[in-house]
Amino acid sequence: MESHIAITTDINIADAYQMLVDPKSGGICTFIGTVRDLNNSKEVNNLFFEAYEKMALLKMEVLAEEAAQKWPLNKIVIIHAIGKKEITEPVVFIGTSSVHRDAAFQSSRYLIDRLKEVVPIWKKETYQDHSTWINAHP
Amino acid sequence: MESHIAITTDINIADAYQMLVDPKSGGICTFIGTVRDLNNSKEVNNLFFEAYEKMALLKMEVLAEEAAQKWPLNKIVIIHAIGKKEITEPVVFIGTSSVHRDAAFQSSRYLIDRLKEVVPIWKKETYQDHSTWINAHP
Amino acid sequence: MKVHAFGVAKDITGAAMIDFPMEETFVKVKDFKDLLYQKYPDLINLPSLAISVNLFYASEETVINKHDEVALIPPVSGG
Amino acid sequence: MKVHAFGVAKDITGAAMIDFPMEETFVKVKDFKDLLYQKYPDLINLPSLAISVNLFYASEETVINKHDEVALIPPVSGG
Repeated sequence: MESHIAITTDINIADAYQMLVDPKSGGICTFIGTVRDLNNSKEVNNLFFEAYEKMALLKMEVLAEEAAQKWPLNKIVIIHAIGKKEITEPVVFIGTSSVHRDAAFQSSRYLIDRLKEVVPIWKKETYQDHSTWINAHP
Repeated sequence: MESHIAITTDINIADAYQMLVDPKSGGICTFIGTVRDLNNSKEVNNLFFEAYEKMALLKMEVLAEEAAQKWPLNKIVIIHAIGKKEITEPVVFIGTSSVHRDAAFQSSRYLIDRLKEVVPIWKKETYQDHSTWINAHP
Repeated sequence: MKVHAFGVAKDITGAAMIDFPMEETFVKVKDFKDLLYQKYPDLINLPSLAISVNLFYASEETVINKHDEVALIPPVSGG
Repeated sequence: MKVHAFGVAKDITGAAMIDFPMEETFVKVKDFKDLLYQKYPDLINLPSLAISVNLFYASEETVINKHDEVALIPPVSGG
């Protein structure tokens, strides 16, 4: 299993996809989190992400290893963006490739769920007139 | 809900992704089927796909409508390749965008499962010394 | 009647479009398949053979007329 | 002891890196948090505040020394 883990200011989807391509894989599942214009009925202007980079990268490595133990995966990509992100921009890219699609779907779902729970990254939402850090997990 | 349904000789992943981007969506799930080097322990040289195009496009439209009735989706992309496809090339691209990731994951999984069951497209596998049409569903 | 054939069914019939002789104006799918199997016995060996009529999967009882768009659909394997 | 602070915890402490006065060489996480809450009472209002020690989430009983890399981890919200 090969994994590519990164924290970056801009996520390039085509590049991230290329890192999942694998001659032994028949299925690639990706999940991309994007900035949406509305959260809890409030109009969002933009998001700002901050990470405890060293620890976040370590946690993401550990999650990739956990996923590789649970499913037969060939490639794993986990990339999170930091900094200011506008509506529709990607903030997180999760991808897995495997021989069959079951493993690819299940592991991608697992990775995004776990990332949201444990990886030390914080989101600040900016609305028309103010901004606030989001407390999501726990 | 907007859908983009196509049968094409080459799938461009970045273009397909762009068609899923949506200001109301926080999650985009994609599944890409790729040619792998081994099937049932046989070394595959390449695949060849043939479609009953008019009917395949109609079925894909119907599947997109079914998914949009089951889940709150903003964008749906279903693209299938035809012609000769080499190892690692994408043969099918499924993608959905939604406010939340649950709907995106579940609908992408539904669409690829149903596509494999009902859409009139046929795959011929070419090995070292011969080739054969694959009878998958039913 | 013009009949489209795909995948392995095309290999058996020898052409992507066959001109299938029909004496009646209307015929049920099950009777059409009987005639088809007489002319192309190898089709019987397929795990399944669906017939589409005007782009929809037909049942055995669906009635075809010679102006319909008919196709032979062996087991699909897309994706 | 140098302590990293992130997100809303950084807003409360006023800096990404605070120099936290420690008399003892070793301190348990729970005692460290008590001292922290005395100095920055607004931290008590957070839904949770985890402490990481050398890049791992620590328990209340984990012992910190002044050379460890310690960070204040308010509820995460990545993804």
